[in-house]
Amino acid sequence: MTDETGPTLAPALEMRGITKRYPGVIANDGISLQVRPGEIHALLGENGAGKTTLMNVLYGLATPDEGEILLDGQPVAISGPADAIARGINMVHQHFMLVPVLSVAENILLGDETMANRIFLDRREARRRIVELGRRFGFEIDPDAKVGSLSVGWQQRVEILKALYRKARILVLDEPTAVLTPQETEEIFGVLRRLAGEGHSIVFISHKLYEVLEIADRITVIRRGRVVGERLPSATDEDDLAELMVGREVQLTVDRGVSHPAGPVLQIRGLEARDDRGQAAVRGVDLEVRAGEIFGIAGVAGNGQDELVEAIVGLRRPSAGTVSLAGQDVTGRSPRKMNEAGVAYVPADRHRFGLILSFPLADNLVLTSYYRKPYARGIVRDPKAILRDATTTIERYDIRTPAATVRASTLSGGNQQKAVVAREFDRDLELLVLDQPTRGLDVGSIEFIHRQVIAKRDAGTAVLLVSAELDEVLEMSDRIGVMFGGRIVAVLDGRTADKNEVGLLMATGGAERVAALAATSA
Amino acid sequence: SSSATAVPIATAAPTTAPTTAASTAPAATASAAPSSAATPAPSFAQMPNLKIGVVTDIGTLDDKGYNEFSFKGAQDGAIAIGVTDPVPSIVPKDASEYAADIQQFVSQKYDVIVTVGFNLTAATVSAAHANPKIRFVGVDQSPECITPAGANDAAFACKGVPATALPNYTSLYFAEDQAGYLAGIVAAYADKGAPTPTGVIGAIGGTTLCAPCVRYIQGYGLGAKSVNPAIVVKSAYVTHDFSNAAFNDPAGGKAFAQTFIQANKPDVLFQVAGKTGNGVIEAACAANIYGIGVDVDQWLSLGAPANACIITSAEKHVESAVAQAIESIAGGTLAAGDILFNAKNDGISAADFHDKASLFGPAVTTALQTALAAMQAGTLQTCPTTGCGVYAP
Amino acid sequence: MTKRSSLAPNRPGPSKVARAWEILAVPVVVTLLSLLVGAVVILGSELIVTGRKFDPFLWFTAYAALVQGAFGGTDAIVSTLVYTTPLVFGGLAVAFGFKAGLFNIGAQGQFLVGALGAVIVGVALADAPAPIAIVAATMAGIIAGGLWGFIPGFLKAVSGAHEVVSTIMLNYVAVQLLAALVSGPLKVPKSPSPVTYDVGNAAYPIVIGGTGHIGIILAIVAAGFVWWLLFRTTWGFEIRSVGANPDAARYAGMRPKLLTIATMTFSGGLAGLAGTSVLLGVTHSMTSAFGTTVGFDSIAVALLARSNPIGVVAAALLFGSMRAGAGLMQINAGIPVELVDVLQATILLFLVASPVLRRVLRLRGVQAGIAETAATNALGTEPTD
Amino acid sequence: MDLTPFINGLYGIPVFGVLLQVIGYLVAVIPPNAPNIMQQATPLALAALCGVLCERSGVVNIGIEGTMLAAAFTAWVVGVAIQPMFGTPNPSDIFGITIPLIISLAAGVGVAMAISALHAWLSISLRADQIISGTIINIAAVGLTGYLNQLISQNSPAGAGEFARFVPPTALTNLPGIGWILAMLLNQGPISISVIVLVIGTQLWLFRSRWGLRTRAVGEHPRAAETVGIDVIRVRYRNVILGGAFAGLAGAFLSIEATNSFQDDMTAGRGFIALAAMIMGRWTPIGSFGAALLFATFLQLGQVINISPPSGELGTIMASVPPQLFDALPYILTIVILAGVVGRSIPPAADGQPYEREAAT
Ligand SMILES: Nc1ncnc2c1ncn2[C@@H]1O[C@H](COP(=O)(O)OP(=O)(O)OP(=O)(O)O)[C@@H](O)[C@H]1O
Ligand SMILES: Nc1ncnc2c1ncn2[C@@H]1O[C@H](COP(=O)(O)OP(=O)(O)OP(=O)(O)O)[C@@H](O)[C@H]1O
Ligand SMILES: [Mg+2]
Ligand SMILES: [Mg+2]
Repeated sequence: MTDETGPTLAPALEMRGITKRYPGVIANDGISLQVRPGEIHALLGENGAGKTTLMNVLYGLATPDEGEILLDGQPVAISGPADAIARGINMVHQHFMLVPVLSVAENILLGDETMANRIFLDRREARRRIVELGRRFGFEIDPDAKVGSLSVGWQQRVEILKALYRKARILVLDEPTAVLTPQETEEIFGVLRRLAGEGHSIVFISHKLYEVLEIADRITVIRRGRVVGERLPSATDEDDLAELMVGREVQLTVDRGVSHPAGPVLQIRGLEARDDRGQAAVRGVDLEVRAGEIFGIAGVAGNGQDELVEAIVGLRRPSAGTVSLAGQDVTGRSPRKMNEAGVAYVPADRHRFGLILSFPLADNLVLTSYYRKPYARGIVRDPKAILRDATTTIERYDIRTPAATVRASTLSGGNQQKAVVAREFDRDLELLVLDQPTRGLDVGSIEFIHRQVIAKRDAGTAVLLVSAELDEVLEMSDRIGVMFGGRIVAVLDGRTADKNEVGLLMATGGAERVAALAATSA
Repeated sequence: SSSATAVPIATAAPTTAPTTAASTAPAATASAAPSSAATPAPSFAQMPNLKIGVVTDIGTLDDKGYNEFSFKGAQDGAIAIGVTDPVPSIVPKDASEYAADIQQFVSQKYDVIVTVGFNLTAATVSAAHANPKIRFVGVDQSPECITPAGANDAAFACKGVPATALPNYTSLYFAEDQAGYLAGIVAAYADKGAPTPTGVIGAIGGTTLCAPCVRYIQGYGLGAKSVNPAIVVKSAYVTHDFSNAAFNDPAGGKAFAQTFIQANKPDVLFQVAGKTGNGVIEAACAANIYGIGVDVDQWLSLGAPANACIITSAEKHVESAVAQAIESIAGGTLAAGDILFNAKNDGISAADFHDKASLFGPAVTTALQTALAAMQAGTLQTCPTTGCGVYAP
Repeated sequence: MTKRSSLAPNRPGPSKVARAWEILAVPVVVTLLSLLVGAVVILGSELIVTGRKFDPFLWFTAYAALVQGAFGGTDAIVSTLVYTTPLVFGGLAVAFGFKAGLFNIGAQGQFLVGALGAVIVGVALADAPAPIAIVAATMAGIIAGGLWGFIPGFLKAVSGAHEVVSTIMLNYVAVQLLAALVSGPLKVPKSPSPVTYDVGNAAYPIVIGGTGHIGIILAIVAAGFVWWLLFRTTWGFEIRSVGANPDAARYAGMRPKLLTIATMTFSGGLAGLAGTSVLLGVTHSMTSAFGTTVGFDSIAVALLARSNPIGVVAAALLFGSMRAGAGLMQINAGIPVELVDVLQATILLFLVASPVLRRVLRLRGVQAGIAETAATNALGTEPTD
Repeated sequence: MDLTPFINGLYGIPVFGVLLQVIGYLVAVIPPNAPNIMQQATPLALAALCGVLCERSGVVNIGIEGTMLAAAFTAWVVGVAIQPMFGTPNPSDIFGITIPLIISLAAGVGVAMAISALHAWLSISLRADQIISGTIINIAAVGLTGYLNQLISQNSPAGAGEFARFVPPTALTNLPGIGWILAMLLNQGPISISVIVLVIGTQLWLFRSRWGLRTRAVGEHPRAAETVGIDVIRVRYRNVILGGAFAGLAGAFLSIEATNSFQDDMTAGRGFIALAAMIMGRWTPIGSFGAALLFATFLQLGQVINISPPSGELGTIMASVPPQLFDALPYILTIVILAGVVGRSIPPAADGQPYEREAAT
């Protein structure tokens, strides 16, 4: 590879005046962007700013209404992903583009298969190549594992390997670190630096400002489809970037105040539960959450948090152990019973569990109370009461929507999450269970939701907060449990816990590491 | 007018009555006899151009069976009496349609409505009761039960005499057992003459629920045994319901027949299963055994090469029966009540041997003639005294 | 499902005529095109058939007869309504399943078993006072059909057996069950062929014309009831929730398995009512040839109506009128009844292709075409847990 | 509790005896009827292959029934039309092949592929509801074939004949143990013999070839497939149209191999049963074939019981139940197996969902 870092060289990628309109939205409004060879270029912006759209345009997944793309100074028309790949552009997508039922090797090779002859695949050669590729970048990966059975962190690695396999000159990574631990993130950063050193150009998208400051050579910030600024990491800081992104000053850290925990509300003893495939996912959890405190559970996604939470709220039958609420045994009670006992639950996947996207917003706001007064008399629903309360809820929680009668699917992600929060928070609660309450949201929405949670805590509700976002757990929790391999491996004080220590526990399970590893690999 | 050519069935009808005792379900015999004291049927003799319509049973017009030949018979009859309009037909899609389809012709002021098949009995009787001015002819709808008032008798008490109470309704039915008997005689001789006789002959029916099918096969067995008392007659029915498989599934019929042949090793196979039965004939030919057709001369209707192994067919003359009925209506001579078509009035027969004639010696012809004569004399039992037309495993 | 923006650009309001055209264009053009295709089929087939005089206006004769047979006079209209009635019940049954994400191909079998239930009780109570006999026989039909729907629902909930498979199989079993009963215990002993006794007093009274039985009114009531149940009750909300997102329904404290069973049972009951209405309203007794095409026609009706109960009535009326007119079409034009199937298929086809039509007609209104129903959903959705 | 041994003692032995008789009966009747079983399984297996190909790529096809029917009609009617041009048939020794027969077969398969292309266009390009599209095909096929058949068959024409069966050497079919299996697979016409080849081929092809890998990816996660440069639309079109060829073979089998005739609605629901087989076979070619074979075995068994009922105790028991029970046997057993053994089978994740290129994530 030639030495081509000189500033006089043409940019490896240049996008000029890209405009992309969607019905009712201008996603990109004349965006220009230059990425030099060997540069890691960060793209920042709040949710819906148009980052992904811009990259989709580059990758041929979206056709721009205006503007042009130049590669090495040459204007090109990119007709589709196949074309983009052929031109050396590759993308790690914000949402996994993996086929769960296919193996790691099949996923990586898909579209660019190793062939034994014109028809059949050469599966041995495929395996060999994957293992070799993994080794080169420091991942020890089983090419035959089904992707659906991998943890999220490993799936992310597969996504990156997929892009690396295609020998990209320009590599786009859209929020690749959202589900990774700090250690895993470092690992990926190492790979990125190495690639950049080899002359590849990288576009890196993230909402985590400190990460951007750490890895990027240059930062472009966009807001509402327009470029609002360009920064060098050396000449900016987190507050500056946040303000640039949102257009106003943002409070980045939560003011959690002091908590006044009272008696225990949720008590869990020796809880065990299996995942959907029948494997032990929760392996004996003891846990206590007191009224008026936030108990945070930190852990890499896929260590049994979801199963734990589902076992608590009644969506999953525990295979052993007990759950009690305010001293009463509620093990195995139905979601309805738990709800009526004062347990609210904000699920991790709002599209799968939290909302019925094809239903009107108003119906979604009564999803857990539709059968009660005043929304129903006997079995007859009262649409007027539903609509009336929906209207006031929309106002109070500042849900941005043209009306209460539009389908929930037409709301933006942040507003959908607000709707779920509004529904679940809007009554007296014993216990509030939050699973990834701010996943994929921008700083403004996060701020809003965090405030609501603190308010609930202060009202005496016991809060169980599960998040893969380590910062969120550290900032919000009064106590922190680290979950690894289906067990709580440590409980720490939320105000004194050290980020690196928690990160290490999340990644390794600490003292129990050996035992847990043996158990997971079994 | 051209109605002069019509066969005066009315005069023949009373003489058919006694034969029912020998050939069909005895229960209905008494009431089935048409009464000569019947109220005169509406007369169409003066009408220049009769409007004739046909409602068939579910299925298709080209079923090579009741539907097709009843319809053809109506057309023949219409031509014979000089009707120039085409004879329209309605093919119902399901059983709930019968009444409505008959009503279509009623509303269009048709003079004669021919309905085909037992399943239409109730609808036809009701329509006849409600429209005394219209002449109804039911094919295969006998022996019929009506109330003294002339309405459909759902309980089959048979208190009413059809010919008296429903002077505008005539039902035509056939002695299938006699046709089957003749086919059985041929089958027994064919078995004797087979290269390696197994002493087994077979018959496959469409469904056990079709009484005429059962009669055919009952007659077939008796006929064969009359030639060779030691002969083994195996029979099976493709289904026990009225699904497609019964009469409309040649592929299924062929598969069924293959299994049958495999299990029973017959020398001759008699099909009584409509189009399903065409598959039976195919299987018989493929297995190098003889086949016997049903209803019409299938050697002719199937043609080469499908007819390669057909030695004869058990025929019932639906087409001519319906045509005669139409002609008699025009002539004003069609009696109300039931008319049985059997050996006496040339209602049934065994079809010609065609190219298989060389297989048989004169003995067969003699046996057939003897049997036919006995049937005409009313002295030959061609169906079991109890359970004629009723399937018994 | 595709999302569509509610933020459609504002345009100056078009004139009334233009608006009416926007709404009516597709149905009108679709109907005309279908008739055109039918005419082409008729003309083309005239060329194939030998031995008949070529009549260039045969298609007109046929259509005139079709319309006259369906709407020409009281008798025709009543006959249309009679044909429509079971299609309404059947269409409601299938649509109701779709709403819960279930594809009930078993309306066919449930129809038969429902009729069987009605005839058993109807015959038993043939001499009872009419109101009692009618209500009891109708209930029996609903329960019998419901039972036939309960089986696949239960199997799906308990073992995950796909309802498409089990309902197809149960259709065949129903035919056998019917044959076994009608030729066995239900058969009138003296009858030469299998037939049951008449239902006597349990027969539906005639309320319009010569054949318009009370089932017609029942069908309208049922459509209203199903609409009310689906959109105005908590049960309906639960059923629709399970259909739209079973995971969220479970999260919300609903019980998808129970609802699956309940929905299939109710759907079966409706299909059973279709059979009941035919038996008590039209045939009054059952022969072993008692069969139907209602079950499969109902799928088309439900799809055409996009699973909306009120739409079901309209779609059933369309199909029912074609069935009613088919008789006269056969009489006057000698056209095989199958032409009606061809017409129905082309109507559906052109409706599905209506996006293309809209482009051709330069219609701009954003309208969710027929393409958007819960139907396909029904095949993809699995019960949770 | 303690009554159990007593009850067992009472009923155990007779029940055991009848069970033995059942097994004995099955062993006695199944091998000699194996070729017939294969005959019944052929259209089901081929149609199920069509379903597998379509649904693996994410397109539900409930129009298989109609596609088969149209193919059966076309194969037959083309034979009717062209037979006169070729004079007296001169069937070849293998499979009784004649030129008109080959043309008929090609026509049947061609029409089925054309109909599948229509389904593809409606459901892939227009993104119509796939159930509706399939339903249209079913209704139109019944209507058009029935309509034309009414008109054409008024003249009772003869078709182009039918394919003959291969007669395997008795040395093979008499082999102990496996002879009857060889007879089952080989004592067949060309379409039926090809089934086993096609099933294994499709299995390999779906799970070992590039096209297969891409097909599965498209059926599971079309967007992921598109992001690696696969043309989702084209993959779906190809699979649906190719699947149509299998449905065409299934239809042609009915009208020019199993018999030489066409009847209205002669598919008699086989397309739907094939869908059931596909689901029971968990969307794999071999699984679907197994399910089709199982179903055909039950069907055959129902007929065998009909034709030669077992003797002894078992026969007495069987004679005491209505015969319709045995006709219903295949369907009841399918339900039992589905509910008891197969349980939940999970379709490809994107099955039935139209794919839109520029969809929001
Ligand atoms: N296919 C589409 N159809 C309609 N609107 C779209 C589509 N894709 C994106 N949008 C809209 O374009 C805007 C930009 O979205 P984009 O996904 O690019 O944002 P982003 O910056 O990547 O946000 P995030 O941080 O949430 O990933 C949003 O308003 C979005 O709703
Ligand atoms: N596929 C789509 N088709 C039509 N409109 C869409 C689509 N996706 C999103 N929108 C519209 O675009 C708007 C922005 O959506 P998006 O989810 O990107 O919001 P956002 O800016 O990311 O908000 P948030 O920060 O709350 O997530 C919404 O009002 C939504 O109605
Ligand atoms: Mg967003
Ligand atoms: Mg994005």
